[in-house]
Amino acid sequence: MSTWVPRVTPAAGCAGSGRELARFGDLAVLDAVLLGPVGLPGGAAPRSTLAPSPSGLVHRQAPVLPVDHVVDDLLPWFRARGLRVVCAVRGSTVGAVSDTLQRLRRSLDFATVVGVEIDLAAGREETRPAIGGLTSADPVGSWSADPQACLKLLAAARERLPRDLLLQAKLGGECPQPVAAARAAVGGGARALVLSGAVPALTADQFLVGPAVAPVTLGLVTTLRAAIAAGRVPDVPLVAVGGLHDRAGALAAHSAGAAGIQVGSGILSDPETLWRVHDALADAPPPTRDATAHRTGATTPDEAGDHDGH
Amino acid sequence: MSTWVPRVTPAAGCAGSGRELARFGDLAVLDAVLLGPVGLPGGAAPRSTLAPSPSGLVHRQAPVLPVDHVVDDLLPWFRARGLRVVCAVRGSTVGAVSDTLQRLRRSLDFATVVGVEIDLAAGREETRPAIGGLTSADPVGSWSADPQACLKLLAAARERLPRDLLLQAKLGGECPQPVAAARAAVGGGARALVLSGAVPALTADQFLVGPAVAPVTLGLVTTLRAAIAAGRVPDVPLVAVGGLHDRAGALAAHSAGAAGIQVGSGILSDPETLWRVHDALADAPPPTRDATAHRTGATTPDEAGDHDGH
Amino acid sequence: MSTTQLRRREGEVVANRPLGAYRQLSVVLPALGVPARPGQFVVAPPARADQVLPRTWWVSGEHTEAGFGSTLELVVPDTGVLPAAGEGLALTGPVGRGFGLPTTPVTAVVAAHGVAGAAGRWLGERLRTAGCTVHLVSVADDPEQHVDLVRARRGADGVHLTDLRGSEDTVAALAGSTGASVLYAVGPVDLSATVARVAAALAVVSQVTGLEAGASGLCGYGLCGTCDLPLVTGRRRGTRVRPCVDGPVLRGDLVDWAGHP
Amino acid sequence: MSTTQLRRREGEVVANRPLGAYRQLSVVLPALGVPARPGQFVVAPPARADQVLPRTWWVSGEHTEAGFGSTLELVVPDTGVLPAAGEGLALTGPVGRGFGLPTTPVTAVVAAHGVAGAAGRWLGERLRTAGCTVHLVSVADDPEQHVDLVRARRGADGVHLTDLRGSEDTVAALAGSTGASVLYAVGPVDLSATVARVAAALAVVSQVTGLEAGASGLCGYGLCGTCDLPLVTGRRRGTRVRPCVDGPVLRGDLVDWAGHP
Ligand SMILES: Cc1cc2nc3c(=O)[nH]c(=O)nc-3n(C[C@H](O)[C@H](O)[C@H](O)COP(=O)(O)OP(=O)(O)OC[C@H]3O[C@@H](n4cnc5c(N)ncnc54)[C@H](O)[C@@H]3O)c2cc1C
Ligand SMILES: Cc1cc2nc3c(=O)[nH]c(=O)nc-3n(C[C@H](O)[C@H](O)[C@H](O)COP(=O)(O)OP(=O)(O)OC[C@H]3O[C@@H](n4cnc5c(N)ncnc54)[C@H](O)[C@@H]3O)c2cc1C
Ligand SMILES: Cc1cc2nc3c(=O)[nH]c(=O)nc-3n(C[C@H](O)[C@H](O)[C@H](O)COP(=O)(O)O)c2cc1C
Ligand SMILES: Cc1cc2nc3c(=O)[nH]c(=O)nc-3n(C[C@H](O)[C@H](O)[C@H](O)COP(=O)(O)O)c2cc1C
Ligand code: FES
Ligand code: FES
Repeated sequence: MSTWVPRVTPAAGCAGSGRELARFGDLAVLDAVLLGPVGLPGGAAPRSTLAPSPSGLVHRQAPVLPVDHVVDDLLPWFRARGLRVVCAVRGSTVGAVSDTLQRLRRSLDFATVVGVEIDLAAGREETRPAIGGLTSADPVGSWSADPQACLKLLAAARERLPRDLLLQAKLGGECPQPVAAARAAVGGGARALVLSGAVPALTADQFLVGPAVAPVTLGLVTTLRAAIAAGRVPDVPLVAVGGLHDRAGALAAHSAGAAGIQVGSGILSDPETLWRVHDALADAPPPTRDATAHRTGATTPDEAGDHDGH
Repeated sequence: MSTWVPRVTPAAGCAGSGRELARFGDLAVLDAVLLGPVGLPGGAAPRSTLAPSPSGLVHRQAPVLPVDHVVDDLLPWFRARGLRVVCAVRGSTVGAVSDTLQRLRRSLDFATVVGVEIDLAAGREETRPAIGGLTSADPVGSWSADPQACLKLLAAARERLPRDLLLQAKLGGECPQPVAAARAAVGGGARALVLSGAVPALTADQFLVGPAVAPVTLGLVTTLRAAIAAGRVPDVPLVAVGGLHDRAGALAAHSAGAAGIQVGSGILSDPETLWRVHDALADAPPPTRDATAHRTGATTPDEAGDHDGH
Repeated sequence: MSTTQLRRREGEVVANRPLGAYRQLSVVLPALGVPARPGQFVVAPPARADQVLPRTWWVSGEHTEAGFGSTLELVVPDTGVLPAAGEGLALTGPVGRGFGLPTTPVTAVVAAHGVAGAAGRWLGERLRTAGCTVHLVSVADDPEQHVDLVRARRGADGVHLTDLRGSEDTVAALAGSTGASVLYAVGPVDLSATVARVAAALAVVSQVTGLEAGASGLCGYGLCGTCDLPLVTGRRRGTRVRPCVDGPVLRGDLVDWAGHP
Repeated sequence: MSTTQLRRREGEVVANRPLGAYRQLSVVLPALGVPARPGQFVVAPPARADQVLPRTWWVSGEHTEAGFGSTLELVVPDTGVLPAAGEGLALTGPVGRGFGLPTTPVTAVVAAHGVAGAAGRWLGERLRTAGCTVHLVSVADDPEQHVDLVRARRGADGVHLTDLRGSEDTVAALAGSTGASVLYAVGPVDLSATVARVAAALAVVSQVTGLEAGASGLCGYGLCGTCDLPLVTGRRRGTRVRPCVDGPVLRGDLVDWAGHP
């Protein structure tokens, strides 16, 4: 069975709580709304920051939407409107991600969640014994820098989720060896890869995004498609994100082999960009390569029968 | 003694043979002209290609200027005009780079060369035994992906060059661990680091450059300055390249700790950009950090006595 | 938060005039459903092809004529990439919650910074119409950057000039001497924090902007999270407020201003 | 290569008119030292803030009036970001070596592609003035994209329309039937390769452009190396020629056209 991925969604960190975005267009026309990053509160900077650069933005990772807020306030809001949600989850330890997923899955509204995305560009912390038998947590770079860590994280996530729920791993310009990390993530249980052209910039924890990085995004899609064709990475659908803000960009990514597209800072430029990109892909032919395996919407969760949520 | 680096030069691959650039301004006002990439002919694509992208360009590495052409035609031209040259050298094996340097050094006009730059973003080939006792050369990624290879290459280059000639190593967005590669390059004998915000894009061997990548360049300078301050990389001057095409960009890189700046695609936009950036830095104060160690022009090769060329 | 549609609408610039260090744009839009209020802002598309973020501008006046549409007055930074009179300009808004007016005539202090001075002046006029006594504090980093003091003086009981550093003392002295029962602030978050602190010290009400229209690095659409501020009470969503959606005008005593200025 | 200074000069657009699928710009510059020639091009700054590369445009006419300056005619793609009449436009050039004219009246075939048709037409007029018989071949991918056929017909002994695919047959047949002793090509490198091959087969002279003005991905300044072509003889610098400096007009028999089209 081919894996379903939503064709066009907002990118993590660019859609508020989802409700703000609803002011600019009908969320129901989208295959799904991406909500997040969701996680355990604390840790990150108090707020996102944005520094404009030529045809781009440098962003600092936004604080997470606390999972309790998501469960108590947001999932019910989406469910009441019949909207499908992909939850983007961020955590710096396997425990934090597992815990977040556990709480999401216990939500009475989990049926509205049609997918989970795990952010591998996020910083990872390693706990080690410290003075007095206590443990301390040290930052050790991004998840995606360590394929073994990617595998473990995805395996832990897979375990917490219904067997047939879409689980996608997001990695990008921060990743030293995207093919190795992607292989590990799929080995761990990811059923789709989100490839982001965001590249580290300015200082640690900051990323360059926007139209400026579109060629980086296309490069990642091309590289991973080639790795899949060569059998170096299992055959999963690819979702492209990074600078794909117009019809031409979306179609270029699509024909390079992306089954889905996310729109990030393009939504900040003009929220209606999301719907324009959606419309551009709505009648695009299936991706040129491995078309049968990745036809988007080939089997939607509904057709496949609702997953065994909560 | 602090190492001298030229304050503003063209970037490799963006100044033709130097002579074309002379049509747009007086090369003699520059501390030095960067000439290159210089190497052994063959190997690369027949010509450079440029794909425009938002606030950027995706370039494919240009073919080298054959070292014999440089020795026979170009160095004499520069020398006749009293111009100083930094030769950017590219090769895919230690042998190719050593050979190129050897031939340059044997040139009767080698006195005009005040520095050599080694391109670590270039593709590296490893020779291995093949059928029938012959060896075959296989591409194994960039030099900068392997700190050990960087060390060997720079050590070989250092050996071919006069003891006091500026030897700088160029690496950038393609490099998975810039601090490790930089440490290795300096360990091998580099006396300055050229940090380039160029990032891999579109397909193998292509790089995104231009104003779009300025935040990546600044990020590399900041990271390496911090590594130097922490003693993780020996204290050498940094030269920044990538999207630094106006006064503001040049001063930002300068105050992030770059002693020198190279202008690449900005020269293609408008060749006079080179002189504008030069003028912007001409009366800038020395870099804010480690100012004493890196004051540009503190000792020029002339003041230090001409090196023992050829 | 309501999910009322908030669409960009095509407007026409009918005037683009210099106003001191700034430009004053008049833009005609299809008639607004509800009148605009001081404290609201508009969002305009990015100025240039190489820019990603839209621009946010304070609204500094509005009038609606039946059958003609609504004219917004916008006093904006003179960035040199503004549409000329006769050109089209798409705008989203006026966005957000404006300043609330007291129901009884009281004495009010309105502090506004730089380009936001025009919105502060408009608020002052509204307060005077409502019978209040109004003292304006125009805050600017540079004497050139006070907005239209002539008109400001006409519409207020007093106008006081200071810079960001001196604003705390000026507002505190003025609030004390006039017995003001409400302090307003329009402009950067640092000014809002200052005014909220003065209000707290004097035990009076404050209404302040939680976001600085015109600053760089903002989306204005509620999507990027850059404008988020922590709340004093922990009850609302993640103890944060998103001023471009839930504001920009906030009660000064609700926000945790730690770190500002 | 000479190192004559090649500086951008401020010009003024005095006309910007539609011309079929294209726009015709007239730009006044300070008087040129030497008259412009067909085959030369100009370099204009990038069109928009998010673009890095400059634009290259064929020159399709020139006249110099004492005390007034030189007016360049430029027929350019209608990209929608062109300066209006009255606006300034900085230009570098005319750049490069133009077409050489025969010293005796001969029969010539001039093939030009799309927007380059205007430069081809100008070359044809020059050849006719020199007493030559001139047959124009206008090559276009789409019937809309032939330039100003009325004027072309006035200035030539025959005008033949074709597309890139049909250009080889058209030029070969025409050259054969008219006994042309020189073939010219203006436009994409693929057209130049085709014309050079036809000339070689017929053992006649060809002069062709080694770079396509108006194409994307070019600097036009001799700095990027994108336009490089390999030479047949191995004597010149790295056996390559850089058309935007050493051309754009090249002798067709000097270039190794392998890979084109
Ligand atoms: C100095 C002063 C004195 C007043 N005296 C009286 C009085 O005597 N009697 C009386 O009935 N009312 C009084 N009010 C309340 C005032 O009448 C109301 O603000 C007025 O009714 C305006 O209502 P509105 O519909 O215009 O504003 P609304 O849109 O209802 O909002 C009112 C104001 O409350 C603030 N606010 C609302 N929600 C939030 C939020 N989520 N976070 C932060 N801030 C929020 C905003 O600043 C907003 O401008 C007083 C207000 C002030 C400022
Ligand atoms: C069909 C034809 C017939 C001719 N018949 C005669 C004749 O009978 N007698 C005679 O004296 N001359 C003849 N010529 C040469 C002609 O006179 C000259 O081209 C003319 O003098 C133009 O000189 P110029 O100064 O205008 O061109 P120049 O600038 O001197 O260049 C001449 C042409 O040569 C080519 N060229 C020059 N350098 C290069 C290079 N590095 N790489 C590639 N191409 C290069 C270019 O196409 C250029 O347009 C003939 C030329 C042609 C095309
Ligand atoms: C303000 C902002 C906040 C973001 N926060 C996150 C985040 O928390 N997690 C994440 O995976 N990506 C985050 N991103 C990155 C986007 O999801 C997306 O990958 C990136 O912006 C590239 O897409 P774009 O070029 O369309 O913006 C953020 C981007 C922006 C602009
Ligand atoms: C056409 C072109 C060719 C280039 N060729 C080389 C090269 O051969 N070797 C190299 O080290 N860098 C090469 N570069 C990269 C530049 O030297 C520079 O590092 C990069 O363009 C970033 O600077 P910029 O943003 O100012 O262009 C090339 C760049 C361009 C635009
Ligand atoms: S400015 Fe972007 S969320 Fe408020
Ligand atoms: S177009 Fe750049 S060198 Fe010719």
